Amino acid sequence: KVQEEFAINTAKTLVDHATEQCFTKCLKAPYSVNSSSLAQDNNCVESCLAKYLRSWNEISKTYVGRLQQQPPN
Amino acid sequence: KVQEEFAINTAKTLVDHATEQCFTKCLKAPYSVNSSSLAQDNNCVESCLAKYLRSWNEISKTYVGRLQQQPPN
Amino acid sequence: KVQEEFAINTAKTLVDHATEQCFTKCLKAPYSVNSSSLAQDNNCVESCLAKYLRSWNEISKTYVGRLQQQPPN
Amino acid sequence: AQVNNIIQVEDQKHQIQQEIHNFTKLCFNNCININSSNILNADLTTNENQCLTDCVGRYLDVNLQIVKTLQNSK
Amino acid sequence: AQVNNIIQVEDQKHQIQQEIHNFTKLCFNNCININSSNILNADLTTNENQCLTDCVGRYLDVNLQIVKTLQNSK
Amino acid sequence: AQVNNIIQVEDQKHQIQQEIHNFTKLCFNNCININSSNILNADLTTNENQCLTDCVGRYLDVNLQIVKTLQNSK
Repeated sequence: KVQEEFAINTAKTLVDHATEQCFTKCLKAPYSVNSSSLAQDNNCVESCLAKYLRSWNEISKTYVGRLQQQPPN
Repeated sequence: KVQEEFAINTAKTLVDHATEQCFTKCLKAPYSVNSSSLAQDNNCVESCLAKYLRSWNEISKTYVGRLQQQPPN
Repeated sequence: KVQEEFAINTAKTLVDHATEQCFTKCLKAPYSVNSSSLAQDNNCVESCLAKYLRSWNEISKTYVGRLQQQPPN
Repeated sequence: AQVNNIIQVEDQKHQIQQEIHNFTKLCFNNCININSSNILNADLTTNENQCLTDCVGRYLDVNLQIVKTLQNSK
Repeated sequence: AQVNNIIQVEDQKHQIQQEIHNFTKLCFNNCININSSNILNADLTTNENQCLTDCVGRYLDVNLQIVKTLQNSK
Repeated sequence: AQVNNIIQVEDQKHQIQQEIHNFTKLCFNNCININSSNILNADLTTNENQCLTDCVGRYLDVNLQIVKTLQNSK
């Protein structure tokens, strides 16, 4: 049960951070909804999310690898 | 008692965020105190706070309205 | 024991904040490791840390002095 | 049991309030123009108001898009 | 009772320390100039020192102004 | 006792995950270029990948340098 909660928390944090980053990087004020660029914004979010997930994986590997070489004090 | 604490927390967070935003938007380094612009800074903070409170109200309405249409999963 | 934990927490937060500030101020993307500027980066971090600690002391004095004049409500 | 109910409702209210605080920080920062020329003007302009509403709406859209993409990719 | 007292005092000290950490982050960021030309210079200049003090002082002023305005508007 | 062990291991795993989240935020922000010209491109370039790895590595180096300096100054 602890592990389940743990996985849910990780997924939730990942969604929150990706939303924050991709909103900031893809959309600009005044955020008008009827914009003709709606499809483009959605594509940008899609691509941003994919890159965010790959970054998360890459960084996990790097960080865990480093922890194995040299444990935290 | 839970509700009281809740209202106090909301007010406290509102004050903290408004202070942070309005300090950053109205004052610039080196923050000299004897500046002739002191009155102007205070007016800016006053106006910033008023706009912050109105923004908070506007966003509450929008967000709560949206939650009613489409509850969070 | 409460006081020990307190001192450890203060030191830990100080290290975390100084790392964050000095990384951001001294290093720039793409963060290449074999850069000839490695020694310069390390000196910058050293100087940044020294200034960060002095700033922390200065601000402690100012803040505590102000709290003694005018206690928080 | 009733006490638990009250706590649960308050907890949900707390989360919603927290979201409102976060949105206000983000959208105020991006939509509201504070400078020396508009000081003493405490009202929001029509554009500022619209920007705040759209900021919240599109943030929630991006959030939903991301949740759906992740659910479909499983 | 004495244990509670110690915990309460430590709690207040914790909050003050937290504020000092927050002020240091904000004011260091806005007042201290770190760049390649001043590396190895570990001292704060007179201007940097004054800026830090004023940064904290005026932040607390803004905070107080906001609290007072809200209390008067009730 | 076993329950305590599981909780402790999960707690350490939680801290590591938290660090990974923090690094991803920082390094994604500084290394990854998102703009209209590269949309629909979901892969990381070689340069982006290298930048992410170096970003984490050098952040940990700076952290270690700071810890060592503080320990020596005691």
